[in-house]
Amino acid sequence: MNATMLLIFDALLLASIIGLAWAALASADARRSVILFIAFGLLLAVAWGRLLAPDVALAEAAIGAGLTGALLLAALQWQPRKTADTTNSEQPTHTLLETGFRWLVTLLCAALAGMLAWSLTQIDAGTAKDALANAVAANIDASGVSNPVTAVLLNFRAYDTLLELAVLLTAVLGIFALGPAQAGYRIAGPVFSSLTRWLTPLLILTAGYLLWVGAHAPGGAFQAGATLAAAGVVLRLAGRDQIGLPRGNALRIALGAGVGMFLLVGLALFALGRPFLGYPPAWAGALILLIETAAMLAIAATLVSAFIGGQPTEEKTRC
Amino acid sequence: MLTTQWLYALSGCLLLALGLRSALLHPALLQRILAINVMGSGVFMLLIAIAYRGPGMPPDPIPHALVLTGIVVAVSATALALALARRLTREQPHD
Amino acid sequence: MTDILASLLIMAGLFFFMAGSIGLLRFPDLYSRLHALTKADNLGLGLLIIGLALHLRDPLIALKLLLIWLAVLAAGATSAHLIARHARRREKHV
Amino acid sequence: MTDALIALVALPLTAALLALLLPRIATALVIFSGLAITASAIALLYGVNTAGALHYELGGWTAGLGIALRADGLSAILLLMIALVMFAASVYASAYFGKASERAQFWPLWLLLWTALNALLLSGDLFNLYVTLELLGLSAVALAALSGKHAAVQAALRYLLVGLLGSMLFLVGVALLYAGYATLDLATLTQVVKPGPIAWSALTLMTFGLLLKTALFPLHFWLPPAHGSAPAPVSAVLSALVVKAAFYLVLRLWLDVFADIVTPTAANLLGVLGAGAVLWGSWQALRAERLKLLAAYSTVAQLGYLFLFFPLLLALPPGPARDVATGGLVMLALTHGFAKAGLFLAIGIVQQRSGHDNIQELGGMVQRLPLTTFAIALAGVALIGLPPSGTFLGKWQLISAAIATGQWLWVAVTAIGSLLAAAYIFRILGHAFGNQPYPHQAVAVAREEWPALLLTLTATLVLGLAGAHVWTLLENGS
Amino acid sequence: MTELLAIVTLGLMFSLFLGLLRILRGPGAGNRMLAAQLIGTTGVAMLLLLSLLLDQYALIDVALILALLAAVAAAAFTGQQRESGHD
Repeated sequence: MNATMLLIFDALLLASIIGLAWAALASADARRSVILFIAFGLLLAVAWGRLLAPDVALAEAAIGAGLTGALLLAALQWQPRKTADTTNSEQPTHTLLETGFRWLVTLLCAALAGMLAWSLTQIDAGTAKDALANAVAANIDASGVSNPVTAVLLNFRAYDTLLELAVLLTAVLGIFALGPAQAGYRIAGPVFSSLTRWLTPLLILTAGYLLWVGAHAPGGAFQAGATLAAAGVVLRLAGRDQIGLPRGNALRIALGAGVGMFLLVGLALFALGRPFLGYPPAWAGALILLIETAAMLAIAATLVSAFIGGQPTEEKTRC
Repeated sequence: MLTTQWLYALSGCLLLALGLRSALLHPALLQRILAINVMGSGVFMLLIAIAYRGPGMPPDPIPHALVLTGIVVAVSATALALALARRLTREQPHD
Repeated sequence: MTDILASLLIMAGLFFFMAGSIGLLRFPDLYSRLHALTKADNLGLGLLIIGLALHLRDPLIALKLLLIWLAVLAAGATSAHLIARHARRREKHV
Repeated sequence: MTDALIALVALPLTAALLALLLPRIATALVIFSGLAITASAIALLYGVNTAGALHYELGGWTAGLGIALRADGLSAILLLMIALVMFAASVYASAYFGKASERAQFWPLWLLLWTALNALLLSGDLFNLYVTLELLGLSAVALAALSGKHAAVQAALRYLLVGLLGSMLFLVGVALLYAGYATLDLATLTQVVKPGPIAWSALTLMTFGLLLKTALFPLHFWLPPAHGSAPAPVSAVLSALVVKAAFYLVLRLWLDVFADIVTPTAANLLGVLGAGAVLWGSWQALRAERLKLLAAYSTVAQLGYLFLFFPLLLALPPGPARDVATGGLVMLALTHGFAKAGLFLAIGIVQQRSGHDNIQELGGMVQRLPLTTFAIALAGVALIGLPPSGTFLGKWQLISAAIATGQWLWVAVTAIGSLLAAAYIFRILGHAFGNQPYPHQAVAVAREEWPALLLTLTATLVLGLAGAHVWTLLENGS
Repeated sequence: MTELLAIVTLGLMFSLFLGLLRILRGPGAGNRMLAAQLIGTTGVAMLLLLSLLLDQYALIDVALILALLAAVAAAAFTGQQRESGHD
C-alpha cells in the first residue's frame, strides 16, 4: 500500500518535472522559460530528496532555487524584451529543409533516449555494482569524516574537487575579463528590506551549520558556500552595494582561497613524504574542515561575483 | 534495477533528449542555455537513480559526489555563458 | 491521543493547501489569487508543521520546523507584496 | 619519478593562483614556472622512457576508490609538446599584450588552461576527465573572448555552448559505464568492459561529444570563428593543443579502453569524416580571405588526417606494424601542433603590425618582416608535408599503412589534401614575397618573432630529423 | 501514521498539479511567479513529509534552505537595476 502510493507519487513528480522542462524549453518567451525552469529546479530538489540523496538535494535547493534562479532572472533585465505572451502569434515559418532538419534532430534525440534505455536494460544484477560503495564503506574510518559523500568529495576523490574549484575560479575570472559589473538594484521597499535584515544573518548561520554538519551528515562546503552566496544575493537585491564581498586584492584572495588551501595542504603533505592529498587519518578530519572552510568562502565569493556579473569597482559604486 | 530506479532513470534519459533537442534547435540563446542545464539534470537524475538501492538501504555515495561536482561545474558554465551573452547584447556590432 | 490530533492537523493542512491551489486556479485575477494563495498555503504549512512536530516530539526538530514555517510566512508575505507591486507598476505603465 | 606527474598539474595551478594574487610579477612567474613545467615534462619523458608507463595514486587510495594519474609514451610526448608550445606562446604573449591590465587578466586564465591540458593528459579516471574537459573548455572560452570584440565574444559563446554539449554527452557515457561496471578507473574498465549495448552506447556518446570538441567535419562549424577571432597566442594554443586534447581522448578510448569493442565499420566512418575534413577544410582554407581564418580551416583539415589513421590502425593486427603506424599518427599530431602554433603566432605579428590580416594586402611583407615571413614559410612546409618536416614522415606512414591494408581511398585523399595545402600556402607566400612596397611601419619584436620561428623550425627540422626517437619513445613507454 | 503521511504527500502532489496548470497558463509573468511560489511551499511541505516517510531527517534541512530562499526568486524577478530603467 505504502509502496504503491510512493510509486504513484514518483510518477506524478516525474511527470511534473518533465512537463515543466518541456514547457520551459518549448516557449519563445524568455520570462516564461526562466520561471518554469525555476519551478523545475524546485521539484528536482524534491526528487533528489526522494531518492535519498539529501546532499544533492541541499545543493540543488541552494543553487537551483537561490543562485541559478537569481542569475537567470537578472539576465532577463538585459534580455531583448519581446512582448510578453505572444507565443502563438509570431510562430516562425520554416522552409521544407528546416522542417526536415527539425524532424531529423527530434528523431535522433528520441533515438538517443531509446538507446540509453535499451542499454540500461542490459545491466546485469550480478555485476559488482556495489564494489565502490563497499570500498567507501570499508575505508570511511580512515577518511576523517563519517558522511560518505563528504568522504568521497574531500578525501577519496579530493583531486576532482580541487579541479572543480579551479573550474569555478576560471569561470569567475572569465566573467571579470568581460567587463564591469552589472548595475546595482534600486533600494528595496520597506517590506523586502525588513525581510533582508533577519534573513541575511539566518542564511549566514545556516551556511555555518551546513559546513559543520557536513562531516557527519548531509551538508558540506558546496551547500554552505551556495547558502552564503545567497545571503550576498539577497543583500544585492535589496539595493545594497556593500554586501560583504571584499574588493581588489582581498577579493582575489577569497576567490583563490579554495584552490589555494587545497594545494597548500596537498603539497605540504607531499613535502612531508605522504602522497599528494593523502591526509594522515588522525589529522584528516581537521584538514578537511580547514579545506572546506576555505572552499566555502571561495565558492560564496565566486557565486556572488558571478551574480554581480563583473568585478566590483572600487570607486563610483555609490549612487 | 528496481522499479523506482527505472522510473527515474528513464525520466533522466527523457530530460536529456528534451534538453539536447532544444539545445540544437531553439532559436533563442537563453533557452539554449536552459536546455543544456536540463540535459545536465537528466544526467544527474540518471546517476542518482543508479545510486538508489531501495527504501531503507544506504545509497551508493559516489554518484552523489559526482553529481555535486557536476552541479557546481554547471553553475560555473551557466554564469560564464550568461556573462558572455550580456556582453553581446551590451554592444551590438558597429558596422 | 496526540497522534490523532497530529493526524487531524496534518489533514487540515492538506485541506488548506488544496484550497489554496484551487483558489489559485479558479479565482479571476492576480490580486484575488494572491490573497487566497498566501493565506491558504501559509496556514496549510503551519497546520502541517504543528502536526508533524506533535508527532515527532523532538524539541530540536520542532524548533527547526518552526523556523521553516516562519521563513515561509515571511517569504510568502514579501513575495506577495513584491509581485502585487510589480503588477500594479506594469498596469500603470500600460 | 612519479613526482613529475604531480608537478605537471600542481605547478601551473599554483602559478595561476600566484599570478592572480601578484599581477605585477606575473610575467616573470609564468616564465619561471614555464621552465619548471618543461623540466617536469622532460623528466616525465625520461622516466617513461626508462621505466615504462607510470602511475600515481592520488591521496594514497587505490585507483577506483581514488583517482590515479597515468602517463605512458604517448601522453609523455604530448605533454612535452604542450610544455614547449605553451612556453613559446607565453614568451610571445608577454610582448603581445601591451597593457599591464591585459596581462593581469590573461596570465591566470592562461595558466589554468595549461593546468587543464596537463591534467587531461594525465588523468586515469573517467569522471575526472569530464572535470578536466570542463576546465579546459571554460578556460579556452574565457581566453578566446579576451579581446572583447563583438565577433570574438559571439564566437566564444558558441564555442562554450558546443563545448558544454560535448562534455554533457561525454558525461552520459561516464554515467552509463558506471551503471554497467561500477568503476571509473580507466585501467580497470579496460579489463572488464565487454561488447554489448552499454559499451556501444557509452562509446558512441563519448566519441560524439569529443568529436564536437575536436571539431571533426562536419562538427567543425564553431572552430573557424573562435580560432579566427581570439588573440594570437590563444589561437595558437587552441588550434595546436586544445582540439588535440579531445582527439587524444578519442584515441585513448578507441585504441586502449574500448579496443575490444570498436569495429572496422565504425573506424571507417571516422575515416570518412576525416576525409571530409581534409577536403572541405583545405578547400575553405584556399578560399579564405583572412590569414587567421585560413589557419583555422587548415586546422580542420589537419585534424582530418589524424582521423584517417583510425581505419588503418584497426585494419592492422596489434604488433609492430600497428605501432609503426601509430608513430606516424603521433608524428603528424606533433608536427601540426608546433607548426600551427608558430603559424598563428606569426600571423599575430602581421596582424598587429599592419592592423589587418587580409591575404590580398600582404604584398611586400617579406621586406619588412623577414623572420616572420620565414616562419610562415616554414609552417607552410610542415602543413603541406614536404621533407624534412615531421608531417612528411607522418604522411609517409599513413600512405604505407593505407597501401599495406589496401585502403586506396585514403591515399587519394592525402594526395589531394596535400596539393590543396600547397596551393593555400603558396597563395600566402606569393603575396608576401611580392615586391610592392609594404605600407606599414613594422618593427619586429624579438620576443614575438623568435617563438614563432623556433616553433616552426621544430616542426620542420627537429621533428623531421629526430623523428626516429618518437617511435622508440612510444615503444619504451608502453 | 505512515499511511496517513503517504496519503497526504500524494494529496500535496495533486495540489501541486493544480499549481502547474496555473504556471503553464499564466497569463503573464506575475501569475507564473505566484504559481512558482506555491510550488515552492508545496515542495517544502512534501520534503517534510518525505523526511518522515523515508526516515531521512536531513530532508528537513533541504526544506529549510528552500524556505529561506523562497523570497529570492520573487525579489530577483521584481527588482530593477538602477541604470537599466529604460524598459
